[in-house]
Amino acid sequence: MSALAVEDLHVWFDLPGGRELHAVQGIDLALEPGERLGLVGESGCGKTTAILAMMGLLPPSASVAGRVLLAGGDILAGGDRTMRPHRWTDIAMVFQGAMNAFDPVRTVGDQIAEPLERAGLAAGRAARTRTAELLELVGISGERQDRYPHEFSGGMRQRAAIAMALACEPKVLLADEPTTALDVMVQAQILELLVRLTDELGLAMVLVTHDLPLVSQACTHAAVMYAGRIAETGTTRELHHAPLHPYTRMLFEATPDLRGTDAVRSIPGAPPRLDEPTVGCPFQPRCDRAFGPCATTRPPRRTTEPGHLTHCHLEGGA
Amino acid sequence: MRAGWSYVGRRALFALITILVAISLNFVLFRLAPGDRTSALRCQGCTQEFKAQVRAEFGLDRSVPEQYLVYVKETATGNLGRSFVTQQPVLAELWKPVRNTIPMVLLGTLFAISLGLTLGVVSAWRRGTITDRTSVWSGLLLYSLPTQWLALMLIFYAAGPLGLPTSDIADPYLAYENPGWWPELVDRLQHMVLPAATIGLVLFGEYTLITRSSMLEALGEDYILTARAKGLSNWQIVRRHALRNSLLPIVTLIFLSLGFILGGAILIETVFNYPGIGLQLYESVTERDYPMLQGGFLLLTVSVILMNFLADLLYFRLDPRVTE
Amino acid sequence: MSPQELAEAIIPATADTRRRPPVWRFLKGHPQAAIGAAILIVFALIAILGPWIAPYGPREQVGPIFGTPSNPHPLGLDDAGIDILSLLIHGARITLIVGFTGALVAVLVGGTIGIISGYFGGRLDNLLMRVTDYFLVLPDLVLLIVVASIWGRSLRNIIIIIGLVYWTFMARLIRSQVKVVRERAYVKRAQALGASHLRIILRHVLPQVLPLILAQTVLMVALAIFLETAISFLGLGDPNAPSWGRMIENGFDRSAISYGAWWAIVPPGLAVAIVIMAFNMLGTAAEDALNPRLKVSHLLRRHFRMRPLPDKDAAR
Amino acid sequence: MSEPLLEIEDLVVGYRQGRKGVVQAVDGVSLAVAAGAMVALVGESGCGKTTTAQAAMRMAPIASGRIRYRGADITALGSRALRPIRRELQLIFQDPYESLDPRFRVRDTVLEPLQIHGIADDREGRMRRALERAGLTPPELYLDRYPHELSGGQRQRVSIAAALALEPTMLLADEPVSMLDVSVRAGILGLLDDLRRDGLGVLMITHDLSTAARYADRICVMYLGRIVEEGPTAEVIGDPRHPYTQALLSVVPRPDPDDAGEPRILRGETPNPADVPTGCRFHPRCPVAQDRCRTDDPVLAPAGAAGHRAACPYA
Repeated sequence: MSALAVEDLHVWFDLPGGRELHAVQGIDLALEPGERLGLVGESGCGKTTAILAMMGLLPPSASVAGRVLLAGGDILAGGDRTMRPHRWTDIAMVFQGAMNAFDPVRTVGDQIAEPLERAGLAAGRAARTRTAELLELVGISGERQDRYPHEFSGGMRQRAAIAMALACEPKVLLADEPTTALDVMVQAQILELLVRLTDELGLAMVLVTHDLPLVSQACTHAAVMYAGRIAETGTTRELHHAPLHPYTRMLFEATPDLRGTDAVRSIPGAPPRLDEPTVGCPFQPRCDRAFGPCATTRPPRRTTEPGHLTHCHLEGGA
Repeated sequence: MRAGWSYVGRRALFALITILVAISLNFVLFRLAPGDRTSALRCQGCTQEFKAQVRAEFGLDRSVPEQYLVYVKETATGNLGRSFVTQQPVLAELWKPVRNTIPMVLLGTLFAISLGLTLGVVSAWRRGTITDRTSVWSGLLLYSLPTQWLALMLIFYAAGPLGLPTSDIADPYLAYENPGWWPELVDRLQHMVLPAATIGLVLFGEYTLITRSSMLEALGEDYILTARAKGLSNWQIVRRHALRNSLLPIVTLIFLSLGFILGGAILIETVFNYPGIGLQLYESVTERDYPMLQGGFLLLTVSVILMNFLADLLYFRLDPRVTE
Repeated sequence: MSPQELAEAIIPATADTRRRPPVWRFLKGHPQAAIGAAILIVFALIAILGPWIAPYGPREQVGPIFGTPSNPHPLGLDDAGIDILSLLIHGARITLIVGFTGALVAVLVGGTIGIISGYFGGRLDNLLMRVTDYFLVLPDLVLLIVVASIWGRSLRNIIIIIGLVYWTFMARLIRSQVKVVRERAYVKRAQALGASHLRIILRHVLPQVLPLILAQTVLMVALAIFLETAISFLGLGDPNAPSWGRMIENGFDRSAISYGAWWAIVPPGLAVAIVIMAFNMLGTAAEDALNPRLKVSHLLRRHFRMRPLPDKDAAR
Repeated sequence: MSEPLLEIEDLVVGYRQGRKGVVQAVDGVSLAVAAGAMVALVGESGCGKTTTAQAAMRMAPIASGRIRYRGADITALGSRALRPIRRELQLIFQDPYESLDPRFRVRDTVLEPLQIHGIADDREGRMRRALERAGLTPPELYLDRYPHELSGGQRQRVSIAAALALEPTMLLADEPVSMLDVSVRAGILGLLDDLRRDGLGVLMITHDLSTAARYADRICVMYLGRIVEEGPTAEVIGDPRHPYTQALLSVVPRPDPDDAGEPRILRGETPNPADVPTGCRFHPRCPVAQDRCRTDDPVLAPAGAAGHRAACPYA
């Protein structure tokens, strides 16, 4: 049974004037324990919205449809009410700007221990011991739990944010651009830490990022999102070596490789507006292999290998 | 914590320098007035004897810089001169009314803080609801009322129905009856109610608005989203994270508004004929008792400076980031 | 994730909201501000047309002392038998002029110092901010009383003093804004191109901080009017200018309370309150609209909604 | 390759930071950019790369060293004498969302440099040519738009067009694509590459070694205010000599999951320029540091092929 499964997840936002923005348009994901899935896409593709929906953290202007299954049980069915008991105890999150994820006037340890107390897992002295353990786990001395966030460097704060996410021993970890704004070396440290933790603790992790190479190196699986839909999912190897969707291939072509020799090509055009209905394939105007049905028919879901899925009219790879 | 103590030290130094600046400004302002301290224009009813005494005390026959030094020295030792009206030392003359003002202002301010903060927090929490709108509009309205006019309105429309006295600090007949401390205290409090209520209402409006927007700013911060992700309830989020963060700017503003409160006290005490520092200043103005005016101004300025220093200290306690 | 990032992640770049809305759109979206503006326009018209619409002159005795409100004198008469409605109409002009010019002095002095201090930074900035620090702690009304009692009672003095008391607030606020704008890349680029400081300030910095300056000016007018009524009430107003503040003072001073003549005090105070409130409504609404930190709240009373899955065929 | 356009020699830039005294953001940096060449200045945040570029533009206080442009010393020129230089040297900024004045139409943004430099003849034509050169064709489509009506990539192109309006000979690009979506980055970098081919000199500041490897002729790696290694791109990427460069290269994520080498992750934090270690600045984090590294401050010395230098005795 999957640690986390998302089935046909949709998110809409109310816009002024009674209009709607269909930010997430039916995505499916599945993760086994110990798997790391990279959720990749350009800004505005709905990747952050999707994981906020999995945590039930969307604003009241949002409406949601679909299922979010944790170990087989749907936690989304009752909205916020059924979500809340699972937050942090079963599914936790590392936010993008660790800089701002901590309350500046409370100690780091206090904020790590907070969910422990809330969930009745530990309190007082036990909570302190557990907090120290958690900090040690991410490579910070446990004595530093009495420090304030501003006394931590950016990298340390991100580590502490990871420790905080692990406090209640969740089975699923969602990480939203955990290394953006960090230096290359610190980024490498954080990625190494996330990989080690998922391996050791059997966590299932969704890593949201715009950086394809990062996913290639840190994740076992990847899902490429475009305009609120999943263009392609599969293992990172499958996506790199045998992409089924032209968007996946073109994203790789647009990414310079340190030792690569192939020409780097940008993708012309811009993503479509999500506040208007899309006809056919949303990527069609930018696609270098678009043909007849792409402009008129929504691409079907196709699969070659088990677990390697795409939404594209092309048969036989991109 | 050493960095912290140097912060406290620097704020203390700043307060000291500011007091010196205030003393100097006080000297300059009153030097700019026509005539010297004892001229007929400014000290009409003064006897020659009294004038000579003042002249000697403040070295008025010497050069201006020397006069300044004498003034600073005399001020530092607590000599603010003598009242032209009573010919008593200014400091002692000021002390009596100050004693009357403090409890009144304190009562009003505490009322405003407790109610304003509560309503501001509730209002931010219930943003957009009827509760929120009501408190914003009532806050705006109270904040916009001229203090002296609100006081007059209370006399017109509240004093009668509530049976509260509208003038002075105590019932003059009570002194002859000598009924004991309890009725006297009640009488004092009754005289205090309307002035304190005026201060309280005006400040209450301001504090509600400030607290609300400060709270709203805090609620938009990322750590609130983190707290929500951690499964905290709304009440826990407010109590553990939003409140303390939103209090930081409020503390400063409350202490900074002391100057405003003192200004308000002048107006209120004038309306209610309440013998506090404000009424004393008002009378000094009408009677052209310059030493008293000068002394009162200095006293009020210094108390604002000290309050600011207190705010700095409190800020230091509340915000761990304050070290630099 | 910051509110802006959230907004950007959700809304495509075409719907960018960075540009500030023009005035009318602001008024349309903020009923509070629109009501305030409407009230102010009415009072401004009264102030401008005062001499033509007031039924009687400001010094014209038309009836008995503290005459009760009646048909020809709907708001009654004051202690000298002058028509209160007429006084109110004449006083509007003086009150508004004091408010506006006082605020203008504060804005000009404070704005200039704020911009210079924030734009150039360094030692000059340090010095100027020290000076404002000292001014900030002076209790405003008390200083006003002292200066007015020394310099004498005139409208001009009141305006100058109001300006001198409040420029510090303005300077502080503008400075911190300018410091932010100064670091924007387009200012850096203009500097790299060799543009003069004056050009950069006028073309790039000032337009950016102008909305904030305007919002603050509006709030400052309210403060100035407040201060004028206070100083007049203490008998330090201009004896020749029948402002609303002086009307309240007059009523109080001439024992309107013991006469029970509420009409000598209620109308001018109400007029002051309404005008100040209108300025505050406009000013705080503008201030809030300019504050991006108020746009998002993570504390929710309502939650996102669940809805049934869309019809697959319809989505195609 | 011709004579260098821009030469930086032994540049030292210090900032006063509170009461801690002076922080040496840049401490003895030398580099040269020739016409038709792209030099990449690579390093982590706080290493002084942006400060170096700003000093080259005379926008940061220079403590010592020389900046030469076309052989002429511009280190101490007054703002009037600097004006002709400012026409030739143009900056391109990182954040396209912040680099355009939100109140300016595209037209105004591109015209502004011409106004500042008092160029009156053929303004319209110059503006159009700049827009076309930046890839915004036809210009009519963009002239009257505000920044919020443009995508990120288009904004950056407007920014580049504004830089090109004065027909400069040298561009300083500070992280020109780091805020852009991956799909449009290649377009902007390709544009800079085309401009380089047209004969402009380009100094690109970046933290992304993959980008530098792909587009630059030479790479200078900075660490704590110093250049620790420099050389032709192929040399620095293919045969890195300094342990810092080696570590940096080893952690660059590669698009192919099978390409991963053994990352040599350095422990500790990004170094702070306010706290510079003695001896070799890198020694506290260096995997091969010896005793002498604690005391001896190494200088750039030839290593490997011609034109390749590294500041490490073990290179």
